[in-house]
Amino acid sequence: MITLKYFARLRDVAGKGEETLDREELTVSELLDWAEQTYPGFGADNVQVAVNEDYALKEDTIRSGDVCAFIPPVSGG
Amino acid sequence: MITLKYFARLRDVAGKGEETLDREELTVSELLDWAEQTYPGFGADNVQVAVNEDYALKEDTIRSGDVCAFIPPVSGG
Amino acid sequence: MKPFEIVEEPIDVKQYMDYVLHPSAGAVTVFTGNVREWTHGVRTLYLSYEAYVPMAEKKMAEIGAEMEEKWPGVRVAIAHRIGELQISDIAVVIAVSSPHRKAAYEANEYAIDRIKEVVPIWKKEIWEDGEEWIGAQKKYPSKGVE
Amino acid sequence: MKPFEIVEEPIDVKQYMDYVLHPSAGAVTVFTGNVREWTHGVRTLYLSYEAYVPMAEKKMAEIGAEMEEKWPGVRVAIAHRIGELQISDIAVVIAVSSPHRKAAYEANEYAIDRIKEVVPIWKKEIWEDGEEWIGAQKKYPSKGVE
Repeated sequence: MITLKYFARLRDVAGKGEETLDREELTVSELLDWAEQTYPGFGADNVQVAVNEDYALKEDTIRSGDVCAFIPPVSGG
Repeated sequence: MITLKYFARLRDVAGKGEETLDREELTVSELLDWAEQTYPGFGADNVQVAVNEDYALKEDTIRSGDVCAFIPPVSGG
Repeated sequence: MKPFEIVEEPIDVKQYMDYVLHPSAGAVTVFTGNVREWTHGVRTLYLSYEAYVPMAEKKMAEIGAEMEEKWPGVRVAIAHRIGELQISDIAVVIAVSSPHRKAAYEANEYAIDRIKEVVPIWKKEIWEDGEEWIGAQKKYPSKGVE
Repeated sequence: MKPFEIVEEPIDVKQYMDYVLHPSAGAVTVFTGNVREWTHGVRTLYLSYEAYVPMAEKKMAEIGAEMEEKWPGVRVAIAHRIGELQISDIAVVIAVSSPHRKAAYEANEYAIDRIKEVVPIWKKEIWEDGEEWIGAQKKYPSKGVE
């Protein structure tokens, strides 16, 4: 089970702030593909993924128990 | 009558903060020479003169009624 | 008060300045980012900020560590407010102390640049005729703005 | 409170920040110069500042006018304290607001550089074993300092 978090524009697109995904293991790249297919207009090309609160690379592996956040372009400050 | 003001190190050297000089007219350069002769250790080479609250040039003329300040190197901030 | 924090209440600048001050500090610089009413002729009514709070605080602390490495002797505090902010409210405060002033200016500007790059915080602008989440991407054109 | 002033009481930073803030300001930078205890291994007990008050306030206002010309849209306030200051006390505060942050940083740093050049204010350092008026000139070697 992987926890997924959605923020800002992506929260609007997904219609939720958090959900769980019942997978044992997948790559960041595969997670982004899943999100793009699940939520029309997700715009995965411009989304980074944080795994357990650190930015992850596309080829990194996500495992059950991890907390993943979809990070659209930040605009703090 | 010209008013003279002394600050910081120059106040210590002159032993006063203010005095008047009974002259009708003199240049900034002449005023600095006068101070150098009057107060040993004045160090006029490193002193600027402000006339009526603006920095003056060596060749500027000071007239009776003016307020002159001897400005040693500033060290605010 | 924590030196790197996301807050929901109005930001009191003084406590961050006091935090970074110490007897060897000769200079303190503070930056505040404030909600601006007019941007390119468009009037903002208010802003709404959202953060991934634990990661945002972690990233701000990392920026602080980067600063202490680049400018030895600096001490840093950063806070960002989330929720609804009105015109002139402070969204972010960065306080930096240093023995000398040059590092205090440089490190402070470095901090805001890095915050805008890596800290997971998002701003939504609310205008009279619409609203939009702001981000670097331009795939989603502004609503109601020329 | 005047936007360019010499004061004898402790400096309250907030009132200068509030003065420069307005609805088009998206960034505020503040610099404070604080009394530092240790300089090159020598311990300062306290400082004493003196100013040619009317001229100092006039020169600070001129610096503010220079800033507004160089960085259109900035708003500026500067205060310098005189008298005896203890360790960590604020000697000078510079508050600058601007629509955007780059000008706020640049203008602020310009201000402190100019203050140190032209504003008739003098600092006397008091150490355990002596005291000296500080200035750019090096004709008068430090007392009690290596």
